[in-house]
Amino acid sequence: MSQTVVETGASVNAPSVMARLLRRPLALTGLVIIAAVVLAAAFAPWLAPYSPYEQFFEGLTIEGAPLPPSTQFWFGTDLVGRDLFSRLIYGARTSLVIGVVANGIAVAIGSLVGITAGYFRGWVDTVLMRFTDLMMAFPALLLAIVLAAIFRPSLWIVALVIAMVNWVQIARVTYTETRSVAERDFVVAERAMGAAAGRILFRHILPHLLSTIIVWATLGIATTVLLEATLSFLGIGVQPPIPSWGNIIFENQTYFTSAPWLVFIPGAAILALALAFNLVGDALRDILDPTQQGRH
Amino acid sequence: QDIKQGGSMTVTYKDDVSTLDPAIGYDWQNWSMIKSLFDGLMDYEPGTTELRPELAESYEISEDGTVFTFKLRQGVKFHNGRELTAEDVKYSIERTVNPKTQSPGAGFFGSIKGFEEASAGNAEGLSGVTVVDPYTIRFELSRPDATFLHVLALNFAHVVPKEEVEKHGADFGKHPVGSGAFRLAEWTLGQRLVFERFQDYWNEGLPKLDQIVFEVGQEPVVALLRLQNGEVDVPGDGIPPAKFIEVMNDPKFKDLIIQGGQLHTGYVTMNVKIPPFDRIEVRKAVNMAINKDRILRIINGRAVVANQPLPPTMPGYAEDYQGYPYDPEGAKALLAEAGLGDGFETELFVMNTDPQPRIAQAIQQDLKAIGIEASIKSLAQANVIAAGGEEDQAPMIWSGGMAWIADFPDPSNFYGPILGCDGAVPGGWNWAWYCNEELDAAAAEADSIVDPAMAGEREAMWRDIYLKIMEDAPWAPIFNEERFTIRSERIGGDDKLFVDPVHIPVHYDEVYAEDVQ
Amino acid sequence: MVAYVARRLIQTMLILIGISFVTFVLLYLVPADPARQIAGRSATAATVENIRQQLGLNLPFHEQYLRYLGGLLNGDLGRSYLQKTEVSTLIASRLPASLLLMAGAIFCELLFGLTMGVVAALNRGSRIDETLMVASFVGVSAPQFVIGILLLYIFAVQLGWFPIGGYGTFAHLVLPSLTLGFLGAGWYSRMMRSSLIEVLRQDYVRTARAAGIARARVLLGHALPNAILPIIAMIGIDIGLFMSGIVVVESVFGWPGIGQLAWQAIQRVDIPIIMGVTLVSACAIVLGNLIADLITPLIDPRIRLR
Amino acid sequence: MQQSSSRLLEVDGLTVQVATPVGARTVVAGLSFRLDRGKTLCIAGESGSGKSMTALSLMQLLPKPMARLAGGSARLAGRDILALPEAEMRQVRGRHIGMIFQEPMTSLNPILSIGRQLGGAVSAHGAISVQTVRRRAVELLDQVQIPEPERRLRQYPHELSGGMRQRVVIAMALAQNPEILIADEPSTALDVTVQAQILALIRKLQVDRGISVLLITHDMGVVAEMADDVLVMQHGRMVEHSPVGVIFSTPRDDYTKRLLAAVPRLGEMKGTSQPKRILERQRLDRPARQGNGPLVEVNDLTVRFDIKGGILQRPVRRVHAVEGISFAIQPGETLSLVGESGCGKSTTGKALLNLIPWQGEIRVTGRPTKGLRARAMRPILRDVQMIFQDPYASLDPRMRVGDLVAEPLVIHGLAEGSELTDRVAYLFRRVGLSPDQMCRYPHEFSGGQRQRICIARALSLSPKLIVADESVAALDVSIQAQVLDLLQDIQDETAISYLFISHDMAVVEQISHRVAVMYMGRFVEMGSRTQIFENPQHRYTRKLMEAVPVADPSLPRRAFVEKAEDLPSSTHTLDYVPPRQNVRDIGGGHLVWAPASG
Ligand code: HEM
Ligand SMILES: Nc1ncnc2c1ncn2[C@@H]1O[C@H](COP(=O)(O)OP(=O)(O)OP(=O)(O)O)[C@@H](O)[C@H]1O
Ligand SMILES: Nc1ncnc2c1ncn2[C@@H]1O[C@H](COP(=O)(O)OP(=O)(O)OP(=O)(O)O)[C@@H](O)[C@H]1O
Ligand SMILES: [Mg+2]
Ligand SMILES: [Mg+2]
Repeated sequence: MSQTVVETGASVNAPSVMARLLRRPLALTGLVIIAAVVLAAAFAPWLAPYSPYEQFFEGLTIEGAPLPPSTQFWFGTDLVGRDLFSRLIYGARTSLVIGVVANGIAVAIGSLVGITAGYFRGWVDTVLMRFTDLMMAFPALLLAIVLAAIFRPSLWIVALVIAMVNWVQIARVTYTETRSVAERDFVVAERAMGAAAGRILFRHILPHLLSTIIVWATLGIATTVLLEATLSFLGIGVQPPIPSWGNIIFENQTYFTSAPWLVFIPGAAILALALAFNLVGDALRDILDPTQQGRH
Repeated sequence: QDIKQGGSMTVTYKDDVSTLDPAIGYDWQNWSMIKSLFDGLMDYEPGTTELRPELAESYEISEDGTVFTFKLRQGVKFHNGRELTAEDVKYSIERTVNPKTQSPGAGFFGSIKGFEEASAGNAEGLSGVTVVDPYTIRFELSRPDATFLHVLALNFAHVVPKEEVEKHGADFGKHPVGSGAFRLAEWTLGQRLVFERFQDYWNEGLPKLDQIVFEVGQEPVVALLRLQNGEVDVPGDGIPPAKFIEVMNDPKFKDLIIQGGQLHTGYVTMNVKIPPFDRIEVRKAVNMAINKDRILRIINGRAVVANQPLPPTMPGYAEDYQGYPYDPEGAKALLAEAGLGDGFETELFVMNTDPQPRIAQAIQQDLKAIGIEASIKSLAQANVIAAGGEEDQAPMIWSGGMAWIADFPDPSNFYGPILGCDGAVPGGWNWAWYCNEELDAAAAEADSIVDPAMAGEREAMWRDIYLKIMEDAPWAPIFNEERFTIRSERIGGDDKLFVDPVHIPVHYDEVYAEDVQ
Repeated sequence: MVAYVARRLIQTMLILIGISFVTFVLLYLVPADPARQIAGRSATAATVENIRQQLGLNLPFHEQYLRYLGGLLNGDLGRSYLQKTEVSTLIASRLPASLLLMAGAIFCELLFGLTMGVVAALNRGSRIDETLMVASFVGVSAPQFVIGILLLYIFAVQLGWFPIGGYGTFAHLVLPSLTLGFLGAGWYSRMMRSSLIEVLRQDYVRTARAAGIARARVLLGHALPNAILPIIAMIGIDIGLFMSGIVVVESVFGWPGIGQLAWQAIQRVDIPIIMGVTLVSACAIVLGNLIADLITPLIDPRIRLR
Repeated sequence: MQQSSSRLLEVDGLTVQVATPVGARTVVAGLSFRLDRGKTLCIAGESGSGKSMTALSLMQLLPKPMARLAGGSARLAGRDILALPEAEMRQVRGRHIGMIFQEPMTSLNPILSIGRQLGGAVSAHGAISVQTVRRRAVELLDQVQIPEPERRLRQYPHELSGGMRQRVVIAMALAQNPEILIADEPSTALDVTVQAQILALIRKLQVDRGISVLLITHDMGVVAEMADDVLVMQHGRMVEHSPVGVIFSTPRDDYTKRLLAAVPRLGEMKGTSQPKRILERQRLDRPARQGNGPLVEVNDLTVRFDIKGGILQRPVRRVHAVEGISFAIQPGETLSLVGESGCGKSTTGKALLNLIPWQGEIRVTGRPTKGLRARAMRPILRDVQMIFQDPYASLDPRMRVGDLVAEPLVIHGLAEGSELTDRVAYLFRRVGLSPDQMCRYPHEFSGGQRQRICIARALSLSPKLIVADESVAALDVSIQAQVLDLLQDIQDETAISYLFISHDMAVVEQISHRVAVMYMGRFVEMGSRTQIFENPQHRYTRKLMEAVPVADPSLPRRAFVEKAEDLPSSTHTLDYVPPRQNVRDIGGGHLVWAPASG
């Protein structure tokens, strides 16, 4: 038989996703930033020169102004005389916990809703879809603020609030994708073989959504980090004195003209982390999502 | 002193003005605006806390202090041209008390006869208010009330014309018509208001200015810059904290800043119903643990250390009282005495706008030093107030941003709702839930002394009450805020007009424009 | 078409009712007592009770909600507890500022976003492309409050080119619009790029070029109208982002719009205002979606409104 | 005749490379040919052999940056058009060379009206007045035989059928009277009857205007019908370049021979009644029918799909996909459903497996299946399985092929452990695959192998009937032949029945025992293969057969049909009552339907 070997995008010994990520300079940058933040969070007690909570008497000028960056306080001190560098390092924990936990819950809820509505159609679809549409029309931040006002905020409540707001996106995406996968021949073939719904959903459809979900989960972390920062910036996020990059800015924002470092250093940290997750997420989308291929 | 009338002044505020209805307005911005649009029977000497009659020409107080009779000025006109009579005074006060008005000030008139029925909506008017003739009005009280003249100086007792109120209904606050020195000429919601001199004002020579422009939605920082450019005369919200040091050290501003006291105390309440704050040692320990000087530094020294509920400018303030010293070791010892040597965990509620969370954190650190782990609950103002009004919700509250600023300069005003038994009810403002019946009785006694000649005695009684309170230590007083008003060179007037205790930020009627002199 | 719009309007109504219900439940749960706030700190318990009765706050939840809904259906958003004004008046007085800001933001994001996207797509794989795409990522990753403060710091405080905040003139509009449009510009440039690349790959572009039509004409006449379609579909989502964005941006720049109104109301639990702003925002979002869905068939004849 | 002046285009050493993750790959290697004035050169070859790349490189329209020209020249009127800068090349496009693409559905801009697009092509090189452009556009549409050209100008591509669209594309290519027309598979995506019209149109235009045509196709039937010269490509290289007569009578290259041998030719089965493979294997003795009673009986099957709309999303129109068809399949028999796109073939197949809702009556081995839920259907599905058109799409790309084949056995709980493995290995061998390929993934197999895997999967439950929906349509001819052989061999051995769905008359002729011709959701004719192919009664059956291009250049080329119309739509209003049809048995079970009179 003269069968030609067929080339396709993925070949037998395709390099692992990680290896392919590492080959892209932007994704690599993102990974490095994420790694740095994760390390900072993990080893905060060893890395931070001071306690993030200690309000140094000499951390303020006589008039009560914060100190600019110096050799003693690398990033300067905040408005109550705490070491900004140490607070930033500990703040990384908050950002990551929220990014991972809140986003994890959001992804779980969203995928469940999306897949269920997408596969079962009928009234399940209608009920879930209608609810999602409703959530789509909700101004997300307002909702988060109201939720944060109801529950007295703490790290975990903030995570929960963010999750309640952020699952909608994922639901939409997985919904659309489930619908299209469910119409593909191999799913129809599976039905033709008499497979039960559970088997089709979990053995055949879910694996196909996995890359989409991974991509959105990564991108979602960026959104979540930003949302936490925004809530904290508005003063309704993580409770002081637990440092979060958002509430550091909130506490110090009025001083941005006289002590710009207090706003722009944590601002840069948020930006860098969100950027890193976006870069990695985008690269993952390129690598994992065949429909998006050829964008680079 | 010959001050020429004329000229204009621009005042800015960050927040919108909600209402200019004297029965309802109770905000930072509208309080003194209403004072300029409306008049009451009583008022204060500009820049002081001394009472003086305003619409009243004279008044008489009965021996037992329960009957007040006022003679009204004649020829006082409302902005709509009609003459103001005793009927209007009666109507206005009854309107405030009427629950349909939903006035936040109704409670002040509690000593007038018939208040209970009227405020419950069971009676049309107040049986204790009688119009003797068009220019005479009599108030009968159910108990002697030394603060009653102050109450009549409150905005809530200012006089409104019935026909205008009925014309605009609920929107009267947007179309205010009074008998004050200024009348409202223009109001663009969310942007600006313009006040114009009321030509027929009964008090010749007032106001000094022809026009005041209020611009709302202006950030304090912006207002300050615009002041430098000569576009703004008075930034109503004062000097923003972030700019404070810079402005104070700037020679350009040196002569434009006026500093004065304020009837304000910032304090931490300790809920005596929530253990371990039911233990007096614990409350004293908290008082001794807080390093108030450091907190002053955090707020750039815009306050003075407080050691008792009353602010220094309030009659009855105990000059020589030392308060609890800053003594962490002593505090620890007290805790150990209470069997809490290992410390305990609690919660500190605070309103979530800067700088309050910062101050709370400073307090938190101090408490931690003596072993008290207070976790901070930084919530919207309304939520903190709600939590404070529940018996078992908030162990500690930092009062900043919601703190007591006296409605009138009388020591009694610092007691009833916030330290008396009346306030220690669900939804009340006595967040310490401190209720000492003995002191309540003493307070009632002090307030029944109406004779101006006995004022000194009364003051002493009040001083005593507050010192007794400090012995029980339901509060940890932290500081008394100072006021720093900045104005442009164009605006003139006695310094005290700019730190007037009741007309905040400045006495609109009395300040004048330098450029027309 | 008429049937479609009618159906969508009915859907919108349902969504709004749903949103009003959810918001109402949430606000019902907020631990703050409006009656007590209105009554003020020197009120007696009787006064508070009276106010509560007047506002219907002591009614069972469903009656309170039905009352609100009844008002809503009559176009009555209620009266603010603390501002003592009709909520509709308050929103109406604030809306122009917010709409102006949004218009500025839309202008910025379209101008920067689309230009960047087209330039990147046409220079695919080059340095320019890479730089622009990194820039777009910065756009989507930057917290608005940081951008806002940064722009203020550089252009208002340091350079003094623009006012530090406030409202009124064109100069006031520039920085807030940029801040609000920053995020959208990032999204749009990415979408435009991938959309245009996709379109340029299509057979019909090849057909047009094979017929000898000039490149620029193919780009402008054939490719761009197709590439813009997915961006139009974004209008609704975009408005949703704006609605969240203005709370932050208006607070940073002291812009007197409904974002500030909402923020103040939330701080003081002024429930009628929160409800009103939420509903108005939801309306705007739904309306944005509707507009997107109505515009699309004007450009794309394949789409039928069903 | 062979003057040098007749050489219009001379291509020399054309080489194209594409970028792949593992480096550049040459997809057209040193291709040389020439195109004479007024002649048609066909480039033939299987999928992926580089035909399209050749065409695109001549227009300098290679997809950048993936593909690039790596060498060679193409001389047109003395100029090397491969080396021209873009601005000059633009003058060549449209004016000298016009091009038509494979996919009529996508080669027109969906959001521009026909008038705009055609007008754009007319005025591509210079300003012409609006009226002139319009006049010329109407003229062009008229030339490509589009009825009502004026009205068409205002229409959009989606409002036209595939055939109409392809005509518009041709009109665009001809807008500036080019000397050369490059047509890349211009008819592949169209129905056979439409395909015939388009090919005839191209021939007519060529004769009328004397242009040269470079026609790309993989269909040897089309080659026979169109070509003057033929260039056969494989793996990017030319394997043979000869006049058309030579290619078909005396092919020199092995590949060409294999290609031609694999092409099914309509009519080659004349005079036989068994499928081709069985004849080849000399198994005439085996009885076609066995057992008692039909395996599947379908009575008055009707499938309608509602199209929703209006305020309440109520049904507003209805697609009458299948309209009251009845048939039966005997054990060991192949019934073919043949008809053009959209006539309801797949829908019929899906109804048999209860994958869509339907009305009427279906019995599988006597058991009615109406209204059965998924669980109740399971035992029936052991008897009826399906193979889909696209072998790649119907295999879950994330599962190993071994697991895929085992899937039905696992679902039905028929085997596990080593028994399962043995059974799968047996099935692999059965369809001609090696069991050690079980651990690989679908993408590691060629199209033909994938279809074998699908067949193995369908066989795993030992069903009595397999519904094969266009199971070979996506395959190249040589592979198609292998798969057809496999299907027939299996039937030969296991006496399985097939419902074979296809649009290709030539394929149907090879494999069927009986044939049903479908049109607009109904049967128009049904009978044994001999009856249908040798004695077609219905007008539509005859039209379908005439339309099939015959791979024999010596036959007379088909005549051009003026202003041919498209197929009518099967979407109707809700109150539409389908007209009654009368069926007539003209003998030996040969049924013919005709509209009921009165
Ligand atoms: C779980 C909740 C929901 C999800 C995940 C969801 C998601 C989606 C998605 C992704 C689409 C695009 C359809 C496609 O690409 O196939 C869609 C379309 C649609 N959705 Fe939903 N949606 C939800 C809720 C709703 C609700 C609440 C309604 C009704 C008010 C609704 C009505 C529609 C309609 C009518 C369409 C068709 C397209 C259109 O008319 O715009 N969906 N939905
Ligand atoms: N954009 C591309 N990027 C990479 N490889 C490509 C691209 N387009 C085509 N190829 C490869 O080039 C080779 C030749 O493709 P081409 O399209 O010319 O084949 P063809 O003969 O036209 O096939 P078909 O009959 O399927 O259209 C194929 O192997 C294909 O995989
Ligand atoms: N789910 C569906 N909803 C609405 N219409 C449908 C649906 N499935 C099929 N149709 C319509 O039913 C008709 C018959 O479709 P079917 O798929 O059976 O055609 P077919 O003969 O298999 O065509 P092809 O050769 O193109 O596969 C077509 O007009 C099709 O558009
Ligand atoms: Mg091709
Ligand atoms: Mg089909």
